[in-house]
Amino acid sequence: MMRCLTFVKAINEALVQAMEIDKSVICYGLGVDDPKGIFGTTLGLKEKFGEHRVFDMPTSENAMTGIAIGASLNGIRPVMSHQRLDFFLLAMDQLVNNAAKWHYMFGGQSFVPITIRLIIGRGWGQGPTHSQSLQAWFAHIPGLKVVMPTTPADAKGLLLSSIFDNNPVIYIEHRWLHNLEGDVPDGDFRIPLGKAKKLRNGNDISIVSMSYMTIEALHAVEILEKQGISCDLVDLCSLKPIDLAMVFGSVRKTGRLLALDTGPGTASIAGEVIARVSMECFGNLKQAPQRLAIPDFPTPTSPSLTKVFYKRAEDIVRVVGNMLRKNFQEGILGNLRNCSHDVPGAWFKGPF
Amino acid sequence: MMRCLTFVKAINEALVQAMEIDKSVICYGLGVDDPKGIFGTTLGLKEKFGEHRVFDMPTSENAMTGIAIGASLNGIRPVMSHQRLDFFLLAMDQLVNNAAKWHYMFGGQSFVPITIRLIIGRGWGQGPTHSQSLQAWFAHIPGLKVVMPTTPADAKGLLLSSIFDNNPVIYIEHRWLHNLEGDVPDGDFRIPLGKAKKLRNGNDISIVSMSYMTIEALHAVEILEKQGISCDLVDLCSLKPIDLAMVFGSVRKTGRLLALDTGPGTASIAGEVIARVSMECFGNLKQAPQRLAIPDFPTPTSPSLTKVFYKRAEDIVRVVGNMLRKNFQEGILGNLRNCSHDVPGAWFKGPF
Amino acid sequence: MCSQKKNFTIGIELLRRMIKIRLTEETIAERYSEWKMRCPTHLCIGQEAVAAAVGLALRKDDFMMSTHRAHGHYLGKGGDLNKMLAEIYGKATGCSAGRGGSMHLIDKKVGFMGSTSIVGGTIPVGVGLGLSIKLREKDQVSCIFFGDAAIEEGVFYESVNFAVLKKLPVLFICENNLYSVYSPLKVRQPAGRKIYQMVQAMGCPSDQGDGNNAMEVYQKVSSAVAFIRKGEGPCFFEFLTYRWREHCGPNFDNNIGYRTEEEYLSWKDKDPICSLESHLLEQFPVSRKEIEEMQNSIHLEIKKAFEFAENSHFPQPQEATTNLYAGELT
Amino acid sequence: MCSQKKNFTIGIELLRRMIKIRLTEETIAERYSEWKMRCPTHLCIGQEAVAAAVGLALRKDDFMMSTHRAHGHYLGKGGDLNKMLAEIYGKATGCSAGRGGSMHLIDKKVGFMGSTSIVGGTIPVGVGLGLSIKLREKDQVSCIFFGDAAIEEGVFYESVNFAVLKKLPVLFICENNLYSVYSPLKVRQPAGRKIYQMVQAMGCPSDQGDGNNAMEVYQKVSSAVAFIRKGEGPCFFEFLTYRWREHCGPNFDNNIGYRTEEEYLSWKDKDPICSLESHLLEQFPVSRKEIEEMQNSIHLEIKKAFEFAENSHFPQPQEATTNLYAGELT
Ligand SMILES: Cc1ncc(C[n+]2csc(CCOP(=O)(O)OP(=O)(O)O)c2C)c(N)n1
Ligand SMILES: Cc1ncc(C[n+]2csc(CCOP(=O)(O)OP(=O)(O)O)c2C)c(N)n1
Ligand SMILES: [Mg+2]
Ligand SMILES: [Mg+2]
Repeated sequence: MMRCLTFVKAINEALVQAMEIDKSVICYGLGVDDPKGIFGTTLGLKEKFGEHRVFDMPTSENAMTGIAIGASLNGIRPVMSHQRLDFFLLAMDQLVNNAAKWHYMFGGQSFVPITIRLIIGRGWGQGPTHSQSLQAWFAHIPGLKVVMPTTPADAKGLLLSSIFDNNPVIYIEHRWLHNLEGDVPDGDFRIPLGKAKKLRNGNDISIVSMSYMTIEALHAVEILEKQGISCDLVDLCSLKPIDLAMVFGSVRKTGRLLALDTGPGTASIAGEVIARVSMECFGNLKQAPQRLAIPDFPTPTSPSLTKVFYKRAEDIVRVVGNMLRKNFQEGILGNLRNCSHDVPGAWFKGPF
Repeated sequence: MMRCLTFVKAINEALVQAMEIDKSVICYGLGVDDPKGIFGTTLGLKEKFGEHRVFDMPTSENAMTGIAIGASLNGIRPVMSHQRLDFFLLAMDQLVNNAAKWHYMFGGQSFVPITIRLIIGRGWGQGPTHSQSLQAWFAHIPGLKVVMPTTPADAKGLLLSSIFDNNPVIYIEHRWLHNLEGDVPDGDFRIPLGKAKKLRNGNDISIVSMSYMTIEALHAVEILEKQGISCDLVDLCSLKPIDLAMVFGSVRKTGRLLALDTGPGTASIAGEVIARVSMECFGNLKQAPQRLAIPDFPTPTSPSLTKVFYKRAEDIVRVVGNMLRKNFQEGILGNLRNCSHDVPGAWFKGPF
Repeated sequence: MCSQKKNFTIGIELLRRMIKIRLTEETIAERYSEWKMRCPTHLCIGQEAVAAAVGLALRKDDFMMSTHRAHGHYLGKGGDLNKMLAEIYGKATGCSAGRGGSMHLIDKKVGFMGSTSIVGGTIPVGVGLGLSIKLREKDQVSCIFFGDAAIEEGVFYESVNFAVLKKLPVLFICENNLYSVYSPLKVRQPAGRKIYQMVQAMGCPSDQGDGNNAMEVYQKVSSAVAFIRKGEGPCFFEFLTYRWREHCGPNFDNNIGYRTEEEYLSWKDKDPICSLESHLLEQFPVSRKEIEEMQNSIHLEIKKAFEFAENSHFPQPQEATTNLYAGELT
Repeated sequence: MCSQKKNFTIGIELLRRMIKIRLTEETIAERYSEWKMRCPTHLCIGQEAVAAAVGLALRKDDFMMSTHRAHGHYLGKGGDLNKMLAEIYGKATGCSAGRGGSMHLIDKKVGFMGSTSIVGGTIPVGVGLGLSIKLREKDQVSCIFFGDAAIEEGVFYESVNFAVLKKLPVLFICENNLYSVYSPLKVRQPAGRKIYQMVQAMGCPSDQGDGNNAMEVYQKVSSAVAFIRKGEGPCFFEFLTYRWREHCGPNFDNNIGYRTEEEYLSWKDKDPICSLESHLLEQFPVSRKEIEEMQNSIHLEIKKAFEFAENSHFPQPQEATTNLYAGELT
């Protein structure tokens, strides 16, 4: 049965179901059992499953990652949450030198079924150290899986699959998706890792996107539609393994590619998509592929400085227009936003 | 004056000269003052400059990076060395959240002139945790500079420039270059950061490479020459800022691109080169660009397993041959190597 | 008598700094809902004593590093109020030109070398400043502020180890306010283990003190600073204190359940500003009226600073993509 | 008498394990220059007592994690010699199928859950195993070996904190051999600070012991294991020991200058194997001949193991790019 849920509630439901299905699933992280429950995603878990399976932790990101690895070697399935991806930089040694390699380097005898939830901030002065989008880092490391759900249904389906996958999975949530609503199937609903989703069908250009940028892309596609441009919109969902088959299929149809990214451009996922398309679908490309990512700069804090820094539907429309040599008249964007550029919606009232 | 020096000696000379030029330069890291002196690169420094400026350290990679940052805020120019890049994964928080952003996020008032030397291992069972090539990670982070010298002269010139640059520079050495010999200018010889070098001129294909892969590429170019294929060989030297102008110029001439990398392909520097060339020189490309990188797998240890894992001149020749649809006869490689594939040369006798 | 006079001067200066911190923070809290300060903001109301006393015990050319909860430390050290508020408002005149926000403050003129938002992240940076002082053979001190949660980061331990090993001029100040966001100490650190005792065992001289008693903090820290300045190596203090308002943002949140109203009230009873006021009124020739005048003049200063911040212009959006790298310097 | 008999059995078994470790290592050293063992190899000759005694004090189903210097720990816990040597030779029959080499050993049959090469890297993993034991309500113990340098990594401290906080069944064993590669303790840790005392102050019961006295190590560790098994939380030991040969590789290197020949000789005088032999010969009904027979049979076992390793086939080069991810499991 479908119900309309927020992204947050969908994650919460996935966690509850995973913990009901398998008592070896545990859930920890700073604040998982506090009154806010990681933006609501972990609310009620401790009451349901007890303090042995759901617990707060010391501010020790590196050790707590190694502890997840160790527990997983003995059959536990830890889900660890970080309120910002940036904090998890402390744990790269455990993630990269241990988690990612353990199954491979011990000849396939052990496996590390851990899920690490990372949240990316945006706007409201999140600034240089609360808004980094480092999915390209994780995707660069052999042995990790990386997912970035966009819709509430994907949030649930990918989280359940991540938890029951036998490999370390980096599950990246965008803070601006948390309040998004959408239909979510009930029950043990899983979406296979490694599959992209076609969100819109069109013939003029392929837009390949991920996470929150897909929301901006959806707005852009709608506006472009009205201008007679039809877009194929691919939401990657999984970044590693990555569903290049769907991307290639789309580009073979449209002959044009715009790759979006939530992070900086250099050595990004958007760059990888462009590289692979250029390598594999060169003959299908009608023109140079393009990339729209944030600048190769740290994220500034002032709302004035983030105005053109973050990329939005407007930017996508502009780039697509340039690629297709369309001159749009002023005002085609209409009344796209009813709130300031640095908040996800008018409902938002700081401080997070 | 030019002298023939090893890569190791060139680094050593750069360190000595930097410390002579500016007494605020200090040098530390595990083993910098031990009898082996980081493969010989730091030998004699302590004797020359004293134990205040040249010292060993606790195995505390993260704090010692933050300490370099703090010291640099008060005018010190620390050079920190790690015997393997892999160990530096412990310090990503300090590097990315602090060093890379400090100048920007405090409005340009402070700067962090630190140089971090990282050594990449290869062969002789370096395996999963002693051979990682993570230059793409560093290049992905705005605010860092990243260099990978290939020749002894570049090793010296880029190290001096790195030390006197006012930004955090990641200086990556490949272990298999350490014994390479070449002409090195004496004196305060600096090579500007951000500039690539054209090592061979040719018209059929552009090979873009870095660090040790450039040595393999030089062999390949020679073999290909004999087969009537002339290659333009660009050694990137700096990965961030990256000299795309030279890459574009080369591709505009040859119309073909093969990008090499010492690391795994996904979201790599080679991928970035392909993406940027596809975006900017699409009209010049005669065929799909190609990438030759190590597989998206952890590095195995057994010499048997590294045989086809690492890429070599043979592989470059094969890929270029395929791209140009040439069928080379057997044996064109001649007697390329006089030693096993897992050592840099016949002189090598483990264990490092 | 001489020392009595000195104590009086110190007491008055401490009070001035504490009131300045308190009133600034309260004005931020009051005006936060205008939604013009658009960044995460961590108030230190209730914790002013440590900030003021440590700031006063240090020289202007001593260094200081701080955390996400930095306003008090910044002002205690003598940081520029106008620039701090302008920074929180995201203005070009902000101390970090609008790039850093409340969590990234700097005022190098008074040795405030930076605050950042990553728990524990500035601890090694402060130790590095200590190393630079030693290398340059100066008699400065590098002071590092952090909370009780920073103790849990491995980098804290690594930093203390190095500071002790090299006998660096570092003053570690742990403000133990019992919580990390909504998490009480007991879910993060072993019951009964005292932070300052553990640090002592790491080889660093350490002590604990009442973070609501500004005079005590000042005395303890001053003698440690003298010790450190002599080249005797680092010292560590744990000061017990309490944050009155929510972790991040302007409100009170004792109602949401992670701590009790009673606990809050018991700490509020020990209000460091009231305590110092009473102490001064009792022991020294100062009247309530004089204190009120002090308050009024601080009020005025703060009012003007908010005006400065509000009236300053925003940086141009395009400036976001300038000055990534530091260039050649003179 | 009964305990006397038990001590005899234990002494003999300790000796057997130590000799097995020593002779294996010496054979590796001897044959390393054939250049068939093509990976970095860290020998533990001189340090056998701790490895053997801790291994013996644990049950087969107890877990163990180790470091780059893992051969002794692996064999002490009862790990498969054939598979270890085959791994060092890079063969498909190796315990990690040739993917790991000397620094990445595993034998899950005897609870040896893995060794890795990053200093301190397996400490939290071992604590995680401890957490899993507690969650599954078992009475196993998770033992973690590490060197004196691992103490300097923040992750060590974070791991101890968590183990104490959650009272996890973890046995921390620090083999303090005074050096990290060529770096003596004094350039890495404050003079006079005792590691085990610092750990005590972190809240973890701890003790120090003579790492050359296998019987003492066994007794101390055994009672700690009983304590841990009862659910009383973690324990920490620092055992003083000495690596006889170079840090990495088969040779002696006292000549290169980071330590003195005298220091080496003074530790060699305390050879843990000779000491235990003498002790057994003096105190128990065992003859030199019987010990020699034991040695001979171990020699034979080792010879066969090397043959096994040498005769095993290499993995196919193409296997390097298989089995990246773990699939569905039963
Ligand atoms: C590495 C890291 N982990 C988590 C966070 C999230 N966080 C922000 S403030 C804070 C609380 C820190 O508590 P404490 O150090 O006691 O300082 P206080 O807020 O009590 O002043 C946390 C956990 C962070 N900023 N950095
Ligand atoms: C994080 C990290 N830093 C540095 C190294 C290099 N390294 C390999 S072994 C070793 C010495 C470790 O000393 P210790 O822990 O005392 O163990 P020992 O070698 O003495 O047995 C070092 C520093 C490493 N492997 N990992
Ligand atoms: Mg606190
Ligand atoms: Mg040691």
